[in-house]
Parts: sequence; C-alpha cells; structure tokens
Amino acid sequence: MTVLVGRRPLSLERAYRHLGDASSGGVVLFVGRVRPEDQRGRPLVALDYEADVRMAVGALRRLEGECARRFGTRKVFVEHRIGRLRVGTASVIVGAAAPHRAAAFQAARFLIECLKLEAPIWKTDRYRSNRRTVAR
Amino acid sequence: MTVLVGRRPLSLERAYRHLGDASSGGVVLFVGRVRPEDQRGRPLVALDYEADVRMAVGALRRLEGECARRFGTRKVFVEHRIGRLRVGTASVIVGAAAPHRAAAFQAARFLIECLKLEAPIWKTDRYRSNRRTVAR
Amino acid sequence: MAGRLRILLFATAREAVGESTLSWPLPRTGLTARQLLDALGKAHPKLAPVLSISRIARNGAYLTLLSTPLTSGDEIAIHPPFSGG
Amino acid sequence: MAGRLRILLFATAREAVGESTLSWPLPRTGLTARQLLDALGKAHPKLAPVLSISRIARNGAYLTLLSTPLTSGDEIAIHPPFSGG
Repeated sequence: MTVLVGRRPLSLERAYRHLGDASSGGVVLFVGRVRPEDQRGRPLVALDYEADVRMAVGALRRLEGECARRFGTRKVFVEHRIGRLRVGTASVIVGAAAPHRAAAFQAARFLIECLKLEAPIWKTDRYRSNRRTVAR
Repeated sequence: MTVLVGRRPLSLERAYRHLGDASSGGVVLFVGRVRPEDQRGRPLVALDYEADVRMAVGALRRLEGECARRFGTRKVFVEHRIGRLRVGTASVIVGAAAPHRAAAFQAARFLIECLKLEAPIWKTDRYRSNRRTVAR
Repeated sequence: MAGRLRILLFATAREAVGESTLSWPLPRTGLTARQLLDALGKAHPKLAPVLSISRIARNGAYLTLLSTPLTSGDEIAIHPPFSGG
Repeated sequence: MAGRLRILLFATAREAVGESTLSWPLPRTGLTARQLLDALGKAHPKLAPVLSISRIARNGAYLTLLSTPLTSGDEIAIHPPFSGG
C-alpha cells in the first residue's frame, strides 16, 4: 500500500513500481487530469488543489484493506498532487494489482470513486482573471 | 489510435503520451504481466508470445472505432509485446482516454477483453525444461 | 478550562475567512463544538453557510456529536464538501 | 491453375508441423480451402486436430466459406485459438 499526497509531479512509472508484484497478472492505473473547462463549460487556466493532508492520507489508507477484502488486490497505490495544476496536468493516479484483471479493474475504479467521496481534498477553479471554488 | 505489436519492451510513459489530449479528464491503463504459474499452478519460467502481426494490428485497429462509438473515447492505445517474456514482464498495455472516467474504465476493459478474443496472438508456456502451448 | 483552539480552514471555508488557520479562545466555562461553530459563524458571516454543509474534525477524527466539549490545544478542521480527484 | 500457396503456421499448428511456413503445390485442377486442409492434415497427422479448431485466413482475411477456391500465390494462415494478453 502506498498513499502519497504532495506537490511533486506524478509519475506513472513510480506508480507501477509500487504495484510491482510478479504474482499479479493484471495492473490497472487511472490518471485524472485537469480538464480545460469547468462544470459549466467555461475555460479554465488551472485548478488549485489543497488537502487536509493528514486526514486525506488516513482516509486513503483505510481503502487499502477494503480493496484487499473486496477484490483480493495484492497492492494498491494512490497519489494525489496538490498545488496549482495547469490544464492537462495529472492531479491523481490510483492503481491496483491483482492476480486477475477483473479484480484490478474493479479495485482501481473503487479507489478513485472512494477518493472523491472520502478524502478531504479540494479544488478551486482558476480562470484568466477571477476565481471560484467548486464542490463536486 | 495507436496499435503496436512488436518486440521492444513496453513503456507506460509511451502509452500515456499517445493518450495525451488535454480535453480527456480520465485515462485508464491496463498492464498485463507474465504470471509465475501456468493455469494448473505449475511454475513457469517465461511465456513465448507470437502473433500474426498484420492481422493482429488489423483486428486491434477495428476496436478503435468501436470504442469511440460505444464509450465516446477520444484516444485509445494498444501495444502487445511478442518474443520470450520472463515472469513479471509486461506483455500488453491497453489504454483509453475519455472526458469522464466511467467511459475510460469501460473502454480499457473492452479493449483487453476484445484483444484476447479477437487478436491472433498466442502464448506458449516455458518451463524449466519442457514446453506446452496454451489456448486461453 | 480556558486556553486556545487551533482552527484549520480549507477551500471555501478558508476563502470565506481569508485565513487558513485561526487561533480561537476557549472560555473558562468551556465550549462545545456546536457553540464554537455558532461563534465562528457570528464572527465571520460569510463562513456561516459553509459551516452548515461542512464536516468538523477534532485532532484528525470527525466529530459525530457536536455536543462534544472541546479542550485547550484541540485542532479543529473545517472540511467543506470534498472535490478532489 | 497450378502454382504454389504459402502456408503460415502459428502456435500449436507450427509446433505440430515443426515449421512456421510451408510452400504448398497448387494442382492444375485447383484446390478449395477445405481440400487444402484435408491434404495438410494427411501430410502432417499431428496438425489435423489443430486444424479442426483453427480459423483459416487467406491474404489477411478470414475465410468463412471453406469451399473458396484458392489461387496461386495465396497466403493461407492457420490460426489456432488465440491466447494473447
């Protein structure tokens, strides 16, 4: 289990290394990126992400055991980046490794859905001139 | 759309670059790896992969349009490695980028399931001393 | 009792107050979480509607009972609805 | 007619024959895909059971009718059940 919340750029190779386990035939990775528009279709420049880091890490760590119990995952990985992220930049990577692919797909989907519901992380839309915080 | 069948080592970063499209908020990647045991639980040393490359590429290219129609994907990526791959080595990467994550997950799953059903690619189990071809 | 609380404000709560942390006095008579939220909402009117939809954590754990009495040195986090991912 | 066909053998088909390609004579009287498969199975008895579960392609496209007459220079691929991924 690896859970990271911080400012450094995300790396798929790093995520994959953390999921390394020769007995897992399937690895699924999800990358979330900053989209070019807000929810009302207005053009964005960036999103500012912030987190209650201690509580976010705690919430995400609890998902590990849940994934192992529900899906039989061998390893899971969650990294969320915070700070100002420009359009197209990866904000989150979640991944799961399991002996079979169905479990890896289900676990990765579960991780990103639960992250959005349970991790105290927030984005604030940044436009060319003004600002607004969005709860999704 | 990118479809590759060849001998060079797979790269997640390369796959991700091919899926680059700032308007796609979600990217899902699946990596299949050589498992340490065959289907009967006997220890493997490697798998030898071979393909009818021309027909495999044709079959995989047809999946692109199907993914766009079914799931609204913006980009998809499929690369299958052939040759002798030792246990733990990645044999296949599929990926899909879509505006929303549900579609990206569905498309990536669809790609790997269809690849297994429709692409003329084969693996042969390699043990410490003997050999056997497995159809799965 | 007496002493101080540390308040951590995130996202819309931070924007409503203009600060990411506040140091808040704890009166001798004590204070429950509910009383703290009422006082914060009065001191920062723009914060009141955010508080009404936020989860409140004390020292890293969510409070389920706002009648919980607070203790000097407690760290209280105001978590508006999450929007990570 | 006459001429030759090129046969591509994969996986268990290749192992049954011991070669990955064969050059096969096309008689003056012609040959359908079905007749080719029968001849191949007779020449290579270990190949016969593989042929019975394989898909047959001609010049990159699967044959749905084994009654299709073959032409000199055709490339015939024998595809046992796939096992990629």
